[in-house]
Amino acid sequence: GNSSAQDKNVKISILQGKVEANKEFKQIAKQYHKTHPNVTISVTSIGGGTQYDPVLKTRISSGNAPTIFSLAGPADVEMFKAHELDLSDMKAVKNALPGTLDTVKSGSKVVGLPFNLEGYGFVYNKEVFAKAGIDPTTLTTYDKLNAAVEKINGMKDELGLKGVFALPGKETWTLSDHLANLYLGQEYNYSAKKMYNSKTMKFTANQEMKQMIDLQKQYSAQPVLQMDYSTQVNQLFSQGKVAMIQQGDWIAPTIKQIDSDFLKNNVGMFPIPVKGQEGKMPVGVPNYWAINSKSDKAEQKAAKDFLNWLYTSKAGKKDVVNKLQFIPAYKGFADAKMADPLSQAAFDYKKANKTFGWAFNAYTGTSWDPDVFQPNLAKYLSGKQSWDTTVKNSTAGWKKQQADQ
Amino acid sequence: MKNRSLSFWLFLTPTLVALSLVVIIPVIMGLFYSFTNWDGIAFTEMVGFKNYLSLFQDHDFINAFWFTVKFVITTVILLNAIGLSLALLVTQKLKTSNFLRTIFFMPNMIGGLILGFIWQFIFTQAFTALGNALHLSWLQNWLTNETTGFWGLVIVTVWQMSGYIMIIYIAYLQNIPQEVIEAAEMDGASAWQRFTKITFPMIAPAFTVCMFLTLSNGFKIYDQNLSLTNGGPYKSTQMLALDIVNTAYNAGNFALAEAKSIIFFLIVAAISLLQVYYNRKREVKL
Amino acid sequence: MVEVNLEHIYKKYAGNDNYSVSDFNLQAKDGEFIFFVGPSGCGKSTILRMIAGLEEITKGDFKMNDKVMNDVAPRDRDIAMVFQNYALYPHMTVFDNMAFGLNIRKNDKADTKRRVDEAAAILGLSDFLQRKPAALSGGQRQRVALGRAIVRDANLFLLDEPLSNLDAKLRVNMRAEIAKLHQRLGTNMIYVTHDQIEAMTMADRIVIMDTGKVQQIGTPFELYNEPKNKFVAGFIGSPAMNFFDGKISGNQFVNDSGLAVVIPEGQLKVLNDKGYNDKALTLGIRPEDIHAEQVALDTFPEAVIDANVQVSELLGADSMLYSRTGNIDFIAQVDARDYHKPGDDIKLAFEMSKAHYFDNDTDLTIL
Amino acid sequence: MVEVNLEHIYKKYAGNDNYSVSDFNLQAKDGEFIFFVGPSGCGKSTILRMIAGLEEITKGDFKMNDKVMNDVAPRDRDIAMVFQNYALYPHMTVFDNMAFGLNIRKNDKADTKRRVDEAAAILGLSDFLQRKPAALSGGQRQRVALGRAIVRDANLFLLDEPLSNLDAKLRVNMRAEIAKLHQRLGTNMIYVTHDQIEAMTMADRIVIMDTGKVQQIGTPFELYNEPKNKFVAGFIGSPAMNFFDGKISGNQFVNDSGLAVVIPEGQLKVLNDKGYNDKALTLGIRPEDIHAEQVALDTFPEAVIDANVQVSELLGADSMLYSRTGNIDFIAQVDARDYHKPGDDIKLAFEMSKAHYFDNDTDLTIL
Amino acid sequence: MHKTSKWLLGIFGLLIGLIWLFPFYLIIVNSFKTPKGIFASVLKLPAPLTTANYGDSFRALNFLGSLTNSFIITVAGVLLIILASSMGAYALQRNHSKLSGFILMLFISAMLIPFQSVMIPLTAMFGKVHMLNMVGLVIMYLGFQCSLSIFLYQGTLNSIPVAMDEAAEIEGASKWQTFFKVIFPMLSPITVTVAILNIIAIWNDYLLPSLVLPQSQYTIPLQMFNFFGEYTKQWHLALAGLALSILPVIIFYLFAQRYIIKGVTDGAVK
Ligand SMILES: Nc1ncnc2c1ncn2[C@@H]1O[C@H](COP(=O)(O)OP(=O)(O)OP(=O)(O)O)[C@@H](O)[C@H]1O
Ligand SMILES: Nc1ncnc2c1ncn2[C@@H]1O[C@H](COP(=O)(O)OP(=O)(O)OP(=O)(O)O)[C@@H](O)[C@H]1O
Ligand SMILES: [Mg+2]
Ligand SMILES: [Mg+2]
Repeated sequence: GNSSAQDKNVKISILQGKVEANKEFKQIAKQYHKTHPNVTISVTSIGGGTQYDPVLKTRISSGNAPTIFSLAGPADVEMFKAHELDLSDMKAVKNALPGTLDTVKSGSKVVGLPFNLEGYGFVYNKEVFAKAGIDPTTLTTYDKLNAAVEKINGMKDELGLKGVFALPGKETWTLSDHLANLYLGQEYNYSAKKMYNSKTMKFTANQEMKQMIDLQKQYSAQPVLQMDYSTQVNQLFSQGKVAMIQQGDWIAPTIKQIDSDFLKNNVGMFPIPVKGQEGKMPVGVPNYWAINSKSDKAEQKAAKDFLNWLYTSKAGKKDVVNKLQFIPAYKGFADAKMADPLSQAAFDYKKANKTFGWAFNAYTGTSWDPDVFQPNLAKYLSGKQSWDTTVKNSTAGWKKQQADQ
Repeated sequence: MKNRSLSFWLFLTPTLVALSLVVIIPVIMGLFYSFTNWDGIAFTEMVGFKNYLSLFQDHDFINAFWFTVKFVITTVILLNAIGLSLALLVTQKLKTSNFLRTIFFMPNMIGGLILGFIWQFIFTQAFTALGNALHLSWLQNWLTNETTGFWGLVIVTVWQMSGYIMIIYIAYLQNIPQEVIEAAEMDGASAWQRFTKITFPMIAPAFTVCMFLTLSNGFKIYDQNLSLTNGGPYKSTQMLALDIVNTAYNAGNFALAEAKSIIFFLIVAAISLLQVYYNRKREVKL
Repeated sequence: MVEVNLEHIYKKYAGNDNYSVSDFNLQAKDGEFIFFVGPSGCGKSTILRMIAGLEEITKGDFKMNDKVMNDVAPRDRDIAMVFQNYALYPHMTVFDNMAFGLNIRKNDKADTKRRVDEAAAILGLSDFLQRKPAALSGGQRQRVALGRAIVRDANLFLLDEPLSNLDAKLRVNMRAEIAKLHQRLGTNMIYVTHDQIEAMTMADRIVIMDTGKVQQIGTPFELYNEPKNKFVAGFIGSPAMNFFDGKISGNQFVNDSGLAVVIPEGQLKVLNDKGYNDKALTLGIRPEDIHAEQVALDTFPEAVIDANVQVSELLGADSMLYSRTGNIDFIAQVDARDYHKPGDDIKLAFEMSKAHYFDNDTDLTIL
Repeated sequence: MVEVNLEHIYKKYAGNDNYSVSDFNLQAKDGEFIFFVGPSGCGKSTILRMIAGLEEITKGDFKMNDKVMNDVAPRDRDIAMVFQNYALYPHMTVFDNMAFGLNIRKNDKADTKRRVDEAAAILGLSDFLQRKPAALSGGQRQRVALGRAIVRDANLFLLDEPLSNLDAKLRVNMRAEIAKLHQRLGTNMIYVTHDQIEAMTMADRIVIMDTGKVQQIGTPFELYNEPKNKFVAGFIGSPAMNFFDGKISGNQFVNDSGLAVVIPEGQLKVLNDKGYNDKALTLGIRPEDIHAEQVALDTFPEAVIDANVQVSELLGADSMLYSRTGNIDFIAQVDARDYHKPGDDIKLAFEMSKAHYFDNDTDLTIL
Repeated sequence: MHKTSKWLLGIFGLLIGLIWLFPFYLIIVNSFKTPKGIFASVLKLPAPLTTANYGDSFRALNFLGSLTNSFIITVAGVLLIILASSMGAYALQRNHSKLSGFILMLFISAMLIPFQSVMIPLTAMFGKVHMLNMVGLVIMYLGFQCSLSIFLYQGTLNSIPVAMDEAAEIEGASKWQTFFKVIFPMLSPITVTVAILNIIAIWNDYLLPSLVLPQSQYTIPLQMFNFFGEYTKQWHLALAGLALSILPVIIFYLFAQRYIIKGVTDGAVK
């Protein structure tokens, strides 16, 4: 601390939704207080089945709003507009990797700072692939993937597998968010903001999506409809019961908890083959930091200082990678080593610039996703509804929602 | 106690004040918001009855309503029957009574998510394992369609809440003067007749309370719905409370959600209060 | 239609130190009308409740027609009972309270109605059939409790102070009705009362108890005229028998404070034979056997004593003189015409042929 | 220390069609001992409850020392009450039940203990002080209810059948204790009983009621000897007065079935003066005024009737002859020595100087 | 009842009890497993048995601290609810007027309001007066829970003879004394019930305290939900934590059962 304003004691509060990182954030806050004794940071983490938004809303409406809070996508940016401080003068903003600020930019204003990056694809079991003699880097088209899947499927018993895939049909978000991004995003350049502002949805690549769903379903461990995330990751993949699952780097801590050796030695991730983006991985920003514009000026300043410190100072950067185990969305981390192979894979793709964006953030926090898209996908999965109807309902629903906005 | 008297109001003040602060005023505010386009933080315009009108086209809401009604009818019957049976069982002065009472009540000590987790394992794994062992196909694939989802919810609710209902019945059962039961015994009433003709009428207040509780809890059920099926598959097991919460928080449409909860409240209140009114009339005062 | 046997019955309530009933024995023949009397808390209700099966028998056997019934459920004993505290069903009307036992037995509706109506008429409850017990007076409630028992054709009737809250007139009527019922049905009845008149007038046999033990079982006449011990003598009869501690001196019964009455020949002989000569003993004489009329004074000149009237009560035809002789208080029930004011010094004659004598150690009757 | 006035009191319970009490008037002087008697359900408890302030007075004024108390809370009336149904606190021990009123008034602990112990000793409850009411016998519970009232120094005591569940002996004791209490405290007491002996022996004045209305208020002597109407005449006295419908024919009272007794001169004159010559009226005569001894037959030759004994009851010194003359049943209470078997034809003498006469329309006493 | 039929009934009860207990078997068994063990098979007994979860969970929950918070809130809340509701119910039950009928209905209706629909206005109100803390929370619990409690008390009061009040009043007790010395003790079975129901409601509550409490006052459930990230759910710790946190309640319940006295009105009136 060196400015005169900082001689006064400031208390700032952070409200964030990554409960997993609760402990780490608190440690960082404590540590920051040691080096900046006049700044006290309290961290509140929301999780465990409670959505983040209502808590934030209650906090705001009860006059108890946090200094720093998080935004998930364009819908949130819109929703909390009145409380978002312009951060464009921050050093961290300037360091943010290209493309990571699209969602939070309006005109010259930047209202958010990316937490981190996340990437997803097919997370696979290296040992299984090796035994089956498949090199995942070659699986760049649907056909190649299909062939490999059939091959593994043929060796299912000798590999001790319950299926090639594990498709969590009970929770359709792996399909509605991540998978759909590949096919829906095409129309919007994989930009969430663009999609958020679009009145229409063509869904031209829907047949490709169907193919991919069908493939996963057909070769999945059964019963698909009963499977949830925990079964998919904890029970099947982590125990070596399936060859691959469609997930992202965020599952690393879960696998680690169950079998850290397995994670270290046996897990890899390759992109889901999709026309036009061969060999590229969708890497995006799941959350942004925002600073409450209604809070005290001194608090705003302290908040900015803290975030700048976190993402640009040497000590902060170390924490980001080692403590929070984030894939950094900022420059200056080039030689950093990620904590797990999955993050490493995503980070490598990012460094190699072989990535594309996350359009699905456009519909997180809107009703289309939970009320239209997911139920329709679920109906298709259960065999109750044809794919055509599914597509028709989904695109019509989108049009309706966007028209109402 | 006359309601003109000071003590009447003194006795009531603490609860009345708390109720007003915590429920009545917020509900009135909610009612007001239901005529606006409130998003949980602020509103920009009054929209009149728009929210209410749009309810009637909301298929999710209507489906949720009927699903909930079905659920409520089933659970009200089961919970009261089982809860009362358990209460009778553990008031028989058996050696194991206290132990059983604790067991039956224990499910209430587990809240929300963990409950759902445990039962998912029971449905997906224990049921499946059992189904395989006994070659019963109906034990397979639970929670994957509306029917099994429905019964899954019913089972969990019954498992959790019958102990709750049980202890209410117990409390009232223990208030019956022993001599009246004895008189009935002398009159030749069998255990069953003593129950239907004496015990049951004399615990009518408990019945009123439990009917109401199961009814209103059935309508309001949220945790179990969220943690067990989360409304899935494809919203077929989504109940009213979950629908309302989703409207508010997933779709950010707080005003519509308030409108839904007002309508929901009116329906439930009409049914439940009617029930209470009807039952209370039959109770005797000593 | 049943013989009831109680054999060495004991009862100890959980939590109490003492037995509430001990070594209780009773053989009731078919159709007998048995009365239990005894001071409050002596165990009357307890025995009734054991017979009914409502209270466990701690020790001993209860038999009906020689079958041990200890473990038979109350409902299978076919017993009708009037509870001391009524135990009405608060949620039922008077009619339903009375009809309950019949309805339970699926008795024909019309017949039930007839019987209940009839009982209600007898009990003066016809106007209250549709009321709930809470809206009745004490005596009305008691009558409902009675009605509930009498509409049934039970094998055995247990009546625990069924008339205690009724006025004299109604009581007399009810007593007559119960007697009629007993005659008509010919069933055994066991009746607890604290009203001696009830017991004396209605009982075939009376069981008189004290602190859980039987003192005497016998006909009213026996109890009144041949009490087995001082307790029975003092308990039966109202006002109670007067007792005078003293001893035999020559042919007189004397005490320290100057009482001296001549004992009739026959009695004296027996007393002397039994060795009570010169031994402390108790003389008992009933109030009605003490006279104040001149005729009596003349008839029993050897048993005339001087007394002082403390309180005098006029009771219709009779007058009670609460009197004192020496330092002993006693009561004389004299003709109302021989009224005396408190404070009066009077002469009273003991009708010694009616006197009783009790052993001071055992309290047993000597004569 | 208080004068109690009840002025034109009416009471109608919600839900009933009729008044349970109507136009009830009573002036109780300071320190008076008033008894309420009357058939079951006549409104005795109701009036007590209105005095206590537990039941609203529908119409009329209740005054204590000339102050209208209708709206004063029960606790401010300083009244002690024994409830007909006891109303014990089931969760408190006997001691706490009795000490409750004193504790509420923050009475000195030691004094409370002393008073309770004393009352318990009087009531024979000393052994039960630590029990809960559920573990007491009926009579013991009733004594607790009584004890709760007597430990207090209230201005007015209301006792609703306080002794109904006690045996004769205890009853006599308790009666004496209550009388002592009354004397010691000098407070007003109102006492409901169905036991005439209680009323007759203890009361300063008796209020006799029927179906919510006062029939007569007076001293025991007045009620017994000068009943105002047939109801009172029939209610007071046990067994009840015998009534014969008939008319005056010459100097005789005659009825259709052959009864014919000579009316004494004085009485005849009054009856004739009042115009009852040849008009239907009712003759009342108490059982104890009907005699069977030869002496009496000789003394009252003009009032001897033929009767047939239906039932005969031996009651200690007396014997009750349930008899019939013509088609009229009546009771004669004769000396036990004049015992007659049922079925005996006997002669009985009416002691006509004790006869009462009632108007058939109004039921009022003529003479 | 016959001894044999009692015996059979006891066996039958135990069988049902076993079915009831099955989920608890899962909780206990899995709380002793490693994460891998849990997911290898949920139903089996712990193969590598570990007690480490309990220690870890104990620390992660900041168990003693959050136990104290839970304890303070629960005890304060339950006492307040019992006191206020029994009083309120007494006033309402012993008064037979239209007004009291209406007030009762008001309380009962309040039970029908879905919490989620009042949660934002409610917290907004309390936030404005700086009551988003334990004290505010206890008041909120009173508001939410008093309805059920009043309802329960009201029903039981029906069976307590008015003669009890009358006797006390005659003895000179004020309404206050009548209630606390005579009526309230007679309500004890239902009070125990009310206490138990409220304890579990408050002890387990997550949503309301999550909105109201500052982190320093976090209760056990709030700490526990730190085990549930969006993706990573630490079941091994959560189950151990659950076992730890329900223990006090079970102990209380076992303890309280002894105080559920049979037949409180026995011997009160004829
Ligand atoms: N709570 C009530 N509601 C309606 N009617 C009642 C109520 N209490 C008493 N009554 C009626 O009022 C009349 C008088 O009752 P009360 O209790 O005063 O009689 P009582 O003279 O005390 O009789 P008992 O000697 O039988 O106790 C009775 O007919 C009774 O049925
Ligand atoms: N449930 C009980 N628990 C413990 N003791 C009891 C119980 N019931 C009665 N007792 C005691 O047992 C004794 C006998 O009681 P019981 O009720 O048989 O007397 P009772 O002869 O009917 O007297 P009363 O004429 O007063 O009704 C009494 O001393 C009483 O205190
Ligand atoms: Mg008894
Ligand atoms: Mg009465």
